[in-house]
Amino acid sequence: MIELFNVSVKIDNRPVLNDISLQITKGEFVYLIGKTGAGKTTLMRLIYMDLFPGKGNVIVDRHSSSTIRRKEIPFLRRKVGVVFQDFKLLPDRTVFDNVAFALQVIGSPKRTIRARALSVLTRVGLNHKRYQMPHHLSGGEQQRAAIARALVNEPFILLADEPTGNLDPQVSTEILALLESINRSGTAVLMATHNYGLIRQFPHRTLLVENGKITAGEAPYSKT
Amino acid sequence: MIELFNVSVKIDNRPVLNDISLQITKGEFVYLIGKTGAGKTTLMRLIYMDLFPGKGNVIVDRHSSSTIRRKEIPFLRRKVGVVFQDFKLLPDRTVFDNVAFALQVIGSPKRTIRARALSVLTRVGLNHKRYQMPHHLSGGEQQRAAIARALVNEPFILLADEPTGNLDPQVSTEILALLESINRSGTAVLMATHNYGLIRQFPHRTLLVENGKITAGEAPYSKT
Amino acid sequence: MKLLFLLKEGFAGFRRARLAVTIALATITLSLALLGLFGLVAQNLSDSFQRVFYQIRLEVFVDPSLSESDFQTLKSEIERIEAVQSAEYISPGAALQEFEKDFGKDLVAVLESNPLPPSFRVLLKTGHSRPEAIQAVVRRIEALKAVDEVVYPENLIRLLDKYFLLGILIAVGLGTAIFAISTLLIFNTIRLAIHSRQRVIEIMRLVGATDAFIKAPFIFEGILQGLIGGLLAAGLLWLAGDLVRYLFLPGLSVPWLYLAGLVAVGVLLGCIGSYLSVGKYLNA
Amino acid sequence: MKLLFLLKEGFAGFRRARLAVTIALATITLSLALLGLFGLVAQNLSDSFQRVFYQIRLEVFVDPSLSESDFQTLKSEIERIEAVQSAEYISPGAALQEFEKDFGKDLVAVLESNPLPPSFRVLLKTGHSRPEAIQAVVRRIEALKAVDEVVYPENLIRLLDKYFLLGILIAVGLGTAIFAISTLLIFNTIRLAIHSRQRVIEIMRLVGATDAFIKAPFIFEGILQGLIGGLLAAGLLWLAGDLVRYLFLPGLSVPWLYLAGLVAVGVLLGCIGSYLSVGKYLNA
Ligand SMILES: Nc1ncnc2c1ncn2[C@@H]1O[C@H](COP(=O)(O)OP(=O)(O)OP(=O)(O)O)[C@@H](O)[C@H]1O
Ligand SMILES: Nc1ncnc2c1ncn2[C@@H]1O[C@H](COP(=O)(O)OP(=O)(O)OP(=O)(O)O)[C@@H](O)[C@H]1O
Ligand SMILES: [Mg+2]
Ligand SMILES: [Mg+2]
Repeated sequence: MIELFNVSVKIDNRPVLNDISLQITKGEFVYLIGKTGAGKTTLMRLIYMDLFPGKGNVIVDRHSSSTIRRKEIPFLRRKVGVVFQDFKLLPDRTVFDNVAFALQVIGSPKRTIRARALSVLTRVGLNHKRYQMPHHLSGGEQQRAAIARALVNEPFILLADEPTGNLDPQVSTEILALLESINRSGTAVLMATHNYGLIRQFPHRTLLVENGKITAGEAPYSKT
Repeated sequence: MIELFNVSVKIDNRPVLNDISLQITKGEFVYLIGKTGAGKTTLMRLIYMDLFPGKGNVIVDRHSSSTIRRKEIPFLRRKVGVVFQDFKLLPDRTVFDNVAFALQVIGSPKRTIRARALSVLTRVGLNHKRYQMPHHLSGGEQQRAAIARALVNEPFILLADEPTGNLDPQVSTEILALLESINRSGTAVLMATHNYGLIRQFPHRTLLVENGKITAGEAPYSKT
Repeated sequence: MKLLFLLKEGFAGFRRARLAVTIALATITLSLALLGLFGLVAQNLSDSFQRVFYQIRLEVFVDPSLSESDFQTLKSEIERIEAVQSAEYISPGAALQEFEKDFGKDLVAVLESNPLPPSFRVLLKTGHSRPEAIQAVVRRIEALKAVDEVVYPENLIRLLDKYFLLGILIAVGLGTAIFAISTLLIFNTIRLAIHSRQRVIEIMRLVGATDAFIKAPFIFEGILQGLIGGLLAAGLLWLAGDLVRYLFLPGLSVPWLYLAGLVAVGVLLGCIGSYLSVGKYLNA
Repeated sequence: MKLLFLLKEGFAGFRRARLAVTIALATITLSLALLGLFGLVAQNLSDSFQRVFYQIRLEVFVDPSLSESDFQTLKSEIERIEAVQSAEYISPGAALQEFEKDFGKDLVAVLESNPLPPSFRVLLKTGHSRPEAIQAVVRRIEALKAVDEVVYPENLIRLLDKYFLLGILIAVGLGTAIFAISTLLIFNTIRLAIHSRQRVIEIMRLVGATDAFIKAPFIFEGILQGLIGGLLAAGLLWLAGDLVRYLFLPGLSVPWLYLAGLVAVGVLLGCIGSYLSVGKYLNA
C-alpha cells in the first residue's frame, strides 16, 4: 500500500535519504526511530508528497510520485492523516473548526461534520477546549488537536510525527491506546517517536533511520 | 532569588494557578512536572513576566511583579534564559543570527557575539547548521537552537519548557548533562518535562503542578 | 461547494485576519474614492468649461435695406440650421450702444451717422465648438442671401480648442495614471492581506484541500472587499458632492450611474486581485 | 546602538520580509508618483493659464492733437508704472486696419474719415491679473494727462478670474485629497508590512529587547523605503516629464527642487508611518 523503491532525497545538495526501499502494508503499525535530524520527518513528507524523491519512486495507494499530477495531490492527502511535528493548526480558527476543516475539505455534510468532530475531540480528551483558539492552548493540548484533525476523516494511513512529544506519560499512553484501536479497525499507522519506553509498552515493527538508510531496528534500552 | 507569594492566575476567567507560594534559590536545579495543561508554561510566563498574577506577587531577582515598570521588563528578561516550548525562533534569520540576537540585545561587541554564539552552538551540537533558516531544520535541531539562544548570554536562571520533547534519548541526555554543567557554574535551572526517565537519571528537586497547586513531587515510576 | 459555505467563509475572513482585511478595505475605499473624485472633477470641469466658454456666438451682419418681414424670414432661416440655438436681431442703434461701451463715448461722438449695419447675434448649441464645425455653420449662414458677413473670434476659438484638447489629453493621462496606480495599490494590499495568511493556505494544502476549495473563499472575500470598498467610496463621494454643492458649486453633478460604475470597478478589482494573489501562493 | 548596526538591520529587513517590503515600497513609489504628478500638472496648468490668458492688454486712447515727442513722453510715463510691461503706439491708420479686420470692409467703406483716435496697446506684466490690480493700473494711466480713456475687457477678466480662483480651489481640494489618501495608503501598507512581522517583534520582546532596540531598525527601514520610493517616484516623474515634453508640451517644467521635495515627503512619511506602526505592536 505504501512502497518506496530505491528512493534518494537530497535537500540543499546534502543527501538526507539514500537509496531506500520500504514497504508498509495495509493495517500495519510501524514505528520510526532515529536521531534528531536523521530524516524521519523527511520520510513522512515523501509519503504525503510534500517532497518528491530525487531518485526512485514512492507509491501511496494508487498514486506514484513519478506520475502523480499536481491536481491529484489533495485527493491523496485526504487518505493520509498527518500529525505534524509542529502541529500546523490553522491559527485563525478554533480547535473545532480546525478539526472540522479536514471534513469540509472532503465535502461532508454539516451534520456529519459536527458529529464526527465532536466524537474525535472527545476521544483525544479535548472536547472542553473545542472553542479555544490554538494559541490559547498548552503545548500538549495543541498536539492533541493535531491528532484529532488527523484522525477525523478516517484516513487509510496515519502518519504521526512524534505525536507524544508534548504529552505527559499518562496522556501519551492513552493516545497510543487510541492509535492502536484505530489501527485495529484497519488504518495503518507510521509513528515517528523518540519515546522508546512507549515502543516497549506497545511493541510493533520498528524502523531505524540512520545515515540516510532505513533498517529494521529495535528500541534501545537506554536508561530514559 | 525567585519567589512566588500566594500567586493566583486566572486565564479567561478560569483559574489556572491557585494561591501558590514557591521559592527557587540561586543555583538550584528544579524540575516541573504535571499533566498536559496543568499550568507549567503558565508558571514560567509568570517568571519572565509575560503574564502577571491576578493575586499575589512574583519576585525575580530584584524585580517584583506588582511594582515592575514596563520599561524594566526587557532588563529582567535578559537575566532569564527561556527555552520556549514552541521554540519561538525568529523565522526571518539564520540559527546563528537567532543566537546572536540575544547578545545584540544586551549590546555585546561584535567579536564577543561571534565567539560566544559559535561556542554555544557547538555545545548543543548545531554548529554545522548555523547558517540554516529555522524552518529548514528538523524539530530537534530547532529545539537545540532554542536552547543555544537561552544559554548564550549566561542568564542567572534558565527556564526550559520541555526542552527535550523533540530530542532523541541520546541527545536528551547530552542536553541534560549540559544543563547540569551550566547549573554547577551557578545558573539556576527550572525545567518542565514529561520525561520521568530523565528525572530519575539526573535527580533534582521536583515540583508537581496539579489542580492549580504546586507540591513537592516525585517522578512516578510509570512504565514509559 | 455551497454558496452558503462560501458566504460564511468569505465573511469569516474579515474576522480571521482583521487588520489585513481592514487595511485592504481601506486601500480599496481610498483608491476608488480618489479615482472617482478625479473622474467627477474632470467631468464637471469639462461640462462647465463647455457651458461657459463654448457657447459660440457669431455676429451676422446683414443688408441694411431689408424690410422687417425679411428680417423675420432670415431669422427663421438661420434658426433652421441644426447647430444654431437662437438668433437675436440687433438693430444698428443697439449695436451702436454696445460699440460705445467698448470703444468710449468720444469715438462715437466723432461719428456723423451710425455706420453700423443691422445684425443677428447667433448662439450655437453647446457641443458645436470645434473650429471646423463652426466654419461649416458660418459657411451655411454666409450662403443665405441678404447676409453680408459673419464675424466671430476665430483665433480665440482655435486657441481655446487647442487648450481644451490639451486639457482632455492631460485629464485622460492623469486619469489613466490614477486608475493604473489605484489598481496596483489595490492588488498590492490584497496580495499582502493574503500573504499574511500564507501559512493558513499552506496548511490547507497539506490537509488535502483542492486549489479551488482554498481559492473560492479568498476570491469571495476579495469581491466582498471590493463591494464594500466601492460602496464606501461612492458614499464618500456622494457626501463630498453634497458638501461642495452646498458650499460653492451648486451646479455640481454626481450621477448615480457613475457611482454604481465605481462600485463595479471595486468588485472587479477585488475579484481579480484576490484571484491573482491566491494563485501565487497555490502555485508556489 | 551603532549606526552601522542600524544600517545593516534596516537593509536586512528588505531581505527578511521581501514581499511585504516590496509592496510597501511599491505603494510609496506609486502614491508619491501620483501626488507628484498631480502637483506638476496643477503647477504647469496654472503657469500656462497665466501665460496665455492672463497677459492683460489695455487699450489707452489718447488725445489726437499730441505731438510725436509727447507720444514718446507718454509712452515712457506709462511704461514707468511698475505693473506695465510694454506700451506700443498704435496710429489711427493701424487702428483702422484692425477695425476693418474685425468688422468687415463694408463698414469701413461707409466711413467718411478715420474716426479712430491714436492709442497705446499696454501689456501688463504676468501676475498682474486680479481685477482689482488691473483697476489700480487703469486708474493710474487715466490720471496721466493727454489720456482720454482706458478700455479693457473687464467683464471677461472678472469671469476668468472667478474661474481661475475656482480652479485653484479645485486643485487645492484635489491635491489635499490625494495627499491625505497617499499618506493613509502609505501608512497602511507600512503597517501591514510590519504586521507581517508581528511574531518577530513579539519574540524580540520575549528575548529581552527594549522597545527602542526593536523600533530603531523598523524606523530606519521605513526611512529607507521612503527614500527609495521617493527617488523612484521622482525618477518616474522625470522620465514622464521628458516624454511629455518631447511629445507635445515643450514648455513643461519639472523642477529639481520639486522632485527633491517629493523625496523628502517620502522619507517623512516612511519615518512617521513606521514609527506609528511599530508602536502599535510594542504597546499591545
Ligand atoms: N527545508 C529544508 N531545507 C534544508 N534542510 C532541511 C530541510 N528540511 C530538513 N532539512 C534537513 O534534513 C535533515 C533531516 O531532517 P528531518 O526533519 O527529516 O529530521 P527528523 O528525523 O525528523 O529529526 P527530528 O527528530 O529532529 O524531528 C536535517 O538535517 C535537516 O536539517
Ligand atoms: N492565552 C490563553 N488563553 C486561554 N487559555 C490559556 C491560555 N494559555 C494557557 N491557557 C490554558 O491554561 C491552562 C494551562 O496551560 P499551560 O500552557 O500552562 O499548560 P502546561 O502545563 O504547560 O501544559 P503542556 O504540558 O501541555 O505544555 C491550559 O488549560 C490552557 O488551555
Ligand atoms: Mg522530525
Ligand atoms: Mg506547556
